[in-house]
Amino acid sequence: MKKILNNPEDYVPEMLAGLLAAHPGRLKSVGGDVHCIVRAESPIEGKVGIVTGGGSGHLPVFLGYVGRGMLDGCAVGDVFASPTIDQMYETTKAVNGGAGVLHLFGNYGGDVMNFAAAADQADMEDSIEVATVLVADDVASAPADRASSRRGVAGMVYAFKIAGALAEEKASLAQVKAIAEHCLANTRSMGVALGPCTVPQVGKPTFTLADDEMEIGMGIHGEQGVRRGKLQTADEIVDQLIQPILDDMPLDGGEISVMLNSLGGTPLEELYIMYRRLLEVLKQHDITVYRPYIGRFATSMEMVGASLTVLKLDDELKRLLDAPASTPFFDQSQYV
Amino acid sequence: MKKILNNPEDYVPEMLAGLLAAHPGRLKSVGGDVHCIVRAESPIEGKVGIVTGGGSGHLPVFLGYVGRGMLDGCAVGDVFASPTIDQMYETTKAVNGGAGVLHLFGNYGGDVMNFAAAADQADMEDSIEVATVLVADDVASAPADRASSRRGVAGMVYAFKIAGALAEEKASLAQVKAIAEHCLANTRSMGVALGPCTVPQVGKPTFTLADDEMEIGMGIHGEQGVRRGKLQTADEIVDQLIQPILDDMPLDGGEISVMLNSLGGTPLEELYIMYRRLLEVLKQHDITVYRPYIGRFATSMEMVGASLTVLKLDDELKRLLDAPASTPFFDQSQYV
Amino acid sequence: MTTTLDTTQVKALMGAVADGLIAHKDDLAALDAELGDGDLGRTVERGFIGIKEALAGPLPDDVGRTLFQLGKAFSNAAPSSFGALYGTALMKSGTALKDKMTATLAECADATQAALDALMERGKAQLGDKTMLDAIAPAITAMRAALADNGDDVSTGVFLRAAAAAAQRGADETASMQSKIGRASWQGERSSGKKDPGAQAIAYMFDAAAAHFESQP
Amino acid sequence: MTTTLDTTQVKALMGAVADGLIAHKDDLAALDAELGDGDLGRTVERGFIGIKEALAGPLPDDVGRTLFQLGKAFSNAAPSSFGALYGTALMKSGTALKDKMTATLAECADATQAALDALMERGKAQLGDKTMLDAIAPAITAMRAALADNGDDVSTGVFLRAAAAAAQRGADETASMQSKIGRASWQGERSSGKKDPGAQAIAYMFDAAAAHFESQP
Ligand SMILES: Nc1ncnc2c1ncn2[C@@H]1O[C@H](COP(=O)(O)OP(=O)(O)O)[C@@H](O)[C@H]1O
Ligand SMILES: Nc1ncnc2c1ncn2[C@@H]1O[C@H](COP(=O)(O)OP(=O)(O)O)[C@@H](O)[C@H]1O
Ligand SMILES: [Mg+2]
Ligand SMILES: [Mg+2]
Ligand SMILES: [Mg+2]
Ligand SMILES: [Mg+2]
Repeated sequence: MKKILNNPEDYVPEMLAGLLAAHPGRLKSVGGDVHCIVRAESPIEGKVGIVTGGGSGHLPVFLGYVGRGMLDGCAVGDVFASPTIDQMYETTKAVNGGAGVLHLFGNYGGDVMNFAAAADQADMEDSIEVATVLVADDVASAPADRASSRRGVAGMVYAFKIAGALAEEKASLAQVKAIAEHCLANTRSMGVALGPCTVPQVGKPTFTLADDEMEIGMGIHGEQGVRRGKLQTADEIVDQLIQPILDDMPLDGGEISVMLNSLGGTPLEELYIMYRRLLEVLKQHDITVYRPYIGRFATSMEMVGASLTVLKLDDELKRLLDAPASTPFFDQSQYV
Repeated sequence: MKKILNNPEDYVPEMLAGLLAAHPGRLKSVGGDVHCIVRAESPIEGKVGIVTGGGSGHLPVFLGYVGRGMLDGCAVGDVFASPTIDQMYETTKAVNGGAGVLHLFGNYGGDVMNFAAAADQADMEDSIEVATVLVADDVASAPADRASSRRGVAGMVYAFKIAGALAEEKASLAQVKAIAEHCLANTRSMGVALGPCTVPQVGKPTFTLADDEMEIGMGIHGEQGVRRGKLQTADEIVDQLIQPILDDMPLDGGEISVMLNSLGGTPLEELYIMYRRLLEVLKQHDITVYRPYIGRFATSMEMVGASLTVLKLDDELKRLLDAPASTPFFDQSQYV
Repeated sequence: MTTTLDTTQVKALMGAVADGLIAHKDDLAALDAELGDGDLGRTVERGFIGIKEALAGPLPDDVGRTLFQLGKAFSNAAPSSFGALYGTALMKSGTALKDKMTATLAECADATQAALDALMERGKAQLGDKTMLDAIAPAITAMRAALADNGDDVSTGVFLRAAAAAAQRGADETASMQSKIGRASWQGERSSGKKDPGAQAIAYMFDAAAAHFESQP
Repeated sequence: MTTTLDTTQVKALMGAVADGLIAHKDDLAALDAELGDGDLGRTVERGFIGIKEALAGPLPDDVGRTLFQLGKAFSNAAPSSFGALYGTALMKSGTALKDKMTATLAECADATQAALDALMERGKAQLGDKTMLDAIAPAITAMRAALADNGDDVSTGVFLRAAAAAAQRGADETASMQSKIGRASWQGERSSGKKDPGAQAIAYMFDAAAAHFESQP
């Protein structure tokens, strides 16, 4: 895969410099480190700050959701690598409006351990109350009895939206943490990969798949999935994405929101072909869709493939999903 | 390039079926033909209807800009192929609110001739006044003395936005046509391709480029560009995109809007690396950027590459650029 | 006796032309890939399948309205430049032959001229711009010469073979032209040396038409 | 006389360990590619370059604070799981040796135990979960045995060689374990048969440390 870049070592800092220059009224960096990005108006007095973080290469995840009604800050790592403890700590400090900070991020070892250290430091040195919620929505990565060890994938966008909406209403840290957990308890994802991406500093693809192969359940950094096999039709693929989700989180009818997400290289056209089939399957289960999100929400640069996320709704989740949100990469008014 | 699809012959109708099902409150089809898509509230009494059309495979172009403050309708062709005269005619009729209809689309032979026939038919059979404005913004496709024969690429999105905003204010057909022409007189684009896409029904890539090659100025369907050569750095590429634009449309300082557009396969990260360099170059020319649009606005499915569009601003264009617009694929509130 | 064509013969002729052109779809695609976007093979295939479907259904009794319907079918099935233009050409020939149950060969030549005029009006191209026009115009001249040389009782086969030979010469000559219109014009000088695909499609069409009558007893 | 290490020796030791691990970056990357995401080579390289940069700059006088600083440098330079954990391990060994200008080998064994405890606390893994812990724990046991068997005047080389041999045995044994934690756990049963990359990195570390003292006069 060919890339438009300069020195691969400068990929992330140059990307962040361009991004900050593009959205000056909305985002700012902390203490001159472009890896620490917060809302321009941070800190917001009396509002719980929500901080995420993780590797680069997943735009709009993670920093693309920093904005009104979603996140307050994001610590940005190198491509597919955790940010540092220092960066997480500085970001946390910069969004602290006195109501505490929620660390809300994907369940990846480096991020988990670094955020833990950053939370300790924020507590020790600045008496900032920090709560932590991990996103672990990928049903392909572990069976139900080890659900807490699952990877975090596109489902985090729902958690950002829901927790962000409640935080914007100036709810308490305990309330924001509780709604994030409630949202994630009702969120499941499953993906399929058809082709790899290339980490610029590495220069070769993260994995290989034969010309006629796909892998169901593969992780967003190329982590092994549940089944590698011949490339199937869109309808067959959709069936294999939705079934494990329904098995893991039984739905007797009812209303859900779905996110049909391209991993980057798969065009929107194909997502709509998938969506057509998804509606057919859901109809068979008497499930109706509220506010579908179809597009690129959590990518792996140019990786070819897609993921499906289901959020089981109740009145409170629906209300918070409907709430306004606006970032340079996401505007809720687009999804009506 | 691997695709998620069923029978390739069903690619467009299945895509459109999924898309209409996803956005029922905002879009509807005309007379049961999914290739004719209009705003759900069409026709709008007393408002000039703006209709575009063209081949599939360019989402969000074309139909993605049907919505409030932009377009009223879109006739959708097969992948990279013109819609039919009938589809254009039916779409035109469906958005006619009595104030006339503007046909605003890219300068491609099939589209031009079919839209001309459809306009004749709307005039003859329904006495609908139709005006036509062609988008011909790609400086790579012809020299300045044959500017009217240039291809239409991403610059059309600016024309949709500007003309759409004025039409929403219930301006006359003559006024809407004039502002579209004025916008396009101040719009120039230039692109670069690093890798091809595959038309589903054809099954093989539209062109080939060696592993270390790129083509400056290549068209969005793989039409020959101005120079094929070794893949260069992001900074070098940006320099070669902006210079022909500045040569063609001299800017003595002043304010512009820019659209940095991925052709599909190129991730957002790379666009921001490019944007960083673009600002450096523009600064040297005392040019400032107002409202950059960075993302995927006009694609060729999974084609790897990017395009740069410059819109030279004046007060009226700025006002119309700022006006609200909301479609399932584009929301102006995201770009502040 | 003046040679004429009736509606049944016109339908058979169009069926034969459809088969002939579909057989050439791969060469046309290859020519268009060099100079344009490579879809002319598909355009021709889809357009002539559209014509064959129309031929299989109910059609008017007169030559003119039949051609008009077939042109509409072609354009709607193959909505590209060639599709729009070839459809227009058929429709305009049809308008010129409206209400006729039979057409003389002289009327056929006039109808082809009417089609050419309409093409130039719609497509804004001139002769020499390296398009299908550069095959149609010499074919018309050859048709008129065949009538002048052999009288109006010349066989349809001879009449069409003259047109086909002229169209092919015209198509071959486009190779030395520089494209001024359509997709190929974006290649500028680089278009020289390559034959225009639309002109070649027209030459194949006259060839298939001539062969159809030549093979009849 | 009881064998001790002073701050200068510790710095030289860490420099040697850094070079040793960087030399193994490609094997570690390959192991991590099989079980995880393949970045352990880069993690180790970046982390130890961070340590070397810290060694080149000003550092505290005592052993404890020196190790603490080096641990911080490692974590900030290599912010992955191994980076966070290995940094934590160095910082906790440092805390255990705070204010000491020299450390006995028994104190070194105790500091390694303190590091292990901190790792288990932070990473929530147990022994047998197929992680770096499974190389560290046997190394500590071997260190204590070396002191018990040979007395506290045992040479640093012998002491560390015992640790290195045990760590390598521990790393080898991870091959038969099923991963319970971190990225490799997503492979479930398929992780069996493959050696844990982090455990192997620890074995390389003790090996490089032992070799450093063995090569000294
Ligand atoms: N304006 C025009 N006038 C006459 N002929 C034209 C015109 N534009 C294109 N053509 C003819 O159409 C042919 C290409 O047809 P097609 O492949 O359908 O076009 P496209 O793919 O560009 O829409 C050209 O070779 C040329 O002969
Ligand atoms: N929670 C944990 N506790 C102890 N060791 C761990 C833990 N998670 C990972 N490791 C160790 O780290 C190694 C992987 O390191 P690294 O490649 O940096 O991780 P990742 O790329 O998953 O962030 C594993 O082989 C294992 O030895
Ligand atoms: Mg075409
Ligand atoms: Mg063509
Ligand atoms: Mg990693
Ligand atoms: Mg790893």
